[in-house]
Amino acid sequence: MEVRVLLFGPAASTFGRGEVWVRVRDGATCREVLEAVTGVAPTLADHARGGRLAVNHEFAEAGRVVKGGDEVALIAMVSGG
Amino acid sequence: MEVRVLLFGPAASTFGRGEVWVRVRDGATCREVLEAVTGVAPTLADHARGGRLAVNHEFAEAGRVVKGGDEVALIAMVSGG
Amino acid sequence: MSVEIHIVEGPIGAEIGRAPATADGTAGAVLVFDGAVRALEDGKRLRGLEYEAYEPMASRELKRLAEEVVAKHGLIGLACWHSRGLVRVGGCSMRVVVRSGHRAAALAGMGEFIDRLKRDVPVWKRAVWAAD
Amino acid sequence: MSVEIHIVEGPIGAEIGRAPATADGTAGAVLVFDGAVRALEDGKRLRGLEYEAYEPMASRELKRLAEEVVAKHGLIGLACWHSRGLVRVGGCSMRVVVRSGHRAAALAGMGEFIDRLKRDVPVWKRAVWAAD
Repeated sequence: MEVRVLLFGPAASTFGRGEVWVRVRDGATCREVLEAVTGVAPTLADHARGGRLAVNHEFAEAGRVVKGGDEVALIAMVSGG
Repeated sequence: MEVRVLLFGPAASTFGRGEVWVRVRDGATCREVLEAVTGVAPTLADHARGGRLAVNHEFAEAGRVVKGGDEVALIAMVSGG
Repeated sequence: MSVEIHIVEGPIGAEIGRAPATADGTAGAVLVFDGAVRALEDGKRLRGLEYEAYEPMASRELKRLAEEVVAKHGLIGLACWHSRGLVRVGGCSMRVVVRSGHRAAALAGMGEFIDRLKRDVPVWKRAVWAAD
Repeated sequence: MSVEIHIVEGPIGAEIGRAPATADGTAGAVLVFDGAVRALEDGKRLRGLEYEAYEPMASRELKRLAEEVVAKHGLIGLACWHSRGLVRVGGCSMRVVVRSGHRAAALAGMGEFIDRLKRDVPVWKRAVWAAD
């Protein structure tokens, strides 16, 4: 399964794009998606380690299964305010 | 020496006036003046115990000597703001 | 570093102290505290609170306190307006404006200033009941 | 209890959220925090900060956080405005207004709201340098 992971802020700047695509098994968890991000883009390792995935605009547990059609985003190092 | 002690807020309400006069020896300290206040007006005992004297608009140590002409005030249970 | 103290007659107007003095780009945090008169005290309905200040000691103690808090927390400035006389329910009886580089110092400085004001500044309030 | 969240384009105007909603006599404390853009970052001169929000998640997280803080501290209400896009030096990029019966809860609630906002709400800022 191909999953698109949205990137923002410093993660997007580091990667040079606002999204990264990863290939994971069907039924993969958020943890596996995060690991795949680091595999595809080693420069995102710090962001992935310090960040969390959001699925459909909600923070997701590491064990949550990602389905096709889910909107997945890496929320790392926020700095609002 | 006669000393006038200004009263405010709850202390003035309790005593029914904005000042109380006490007689103390020449060279009396703030501690002695406070004790004299309680002697003259036992209803002010709580206010005197929980409060401090100001002399000439500055908080005064218990050992400070009060002189004729000093402006003396009992600052007790403030509640501004 | 700047300190401003004002004892004013009656309630403190909504506009007082609101100037956007952040515009020079030094303050990253501006914190404004309004103390307002509540309708009920001990379950009884108030008309307002009557404030009494022992002047000039009240202003002097406020100034000394403001200077200490500004120095201790490294603030850019602190301004305080406090009412004297009657402030009706809903009216503002105290405004404190703190300007700071960062928010943590602004919050800590504000808390300390108000706590110490309530302990050390010769100002008293008296309930004026609606029924009086 | 009331909660209001607004993500706005550009800087937050001086008047926003300033309505004297203390007038009903329930709030004894109204605390307003303004976060402003400072002129220097790491000693370099800024033109401003560019804010990016991942919507609608940012608004949802702000609302959830506001509701939690209001409930935990027993506040009357919390309103937050946060900028998106460019805010120039001196401009306000965030305003938080807390209404509370008493001041201690207002200060504690404000501190917790801002700390958690900076950790949990998907908003990012990017420096726009004066030299760019």
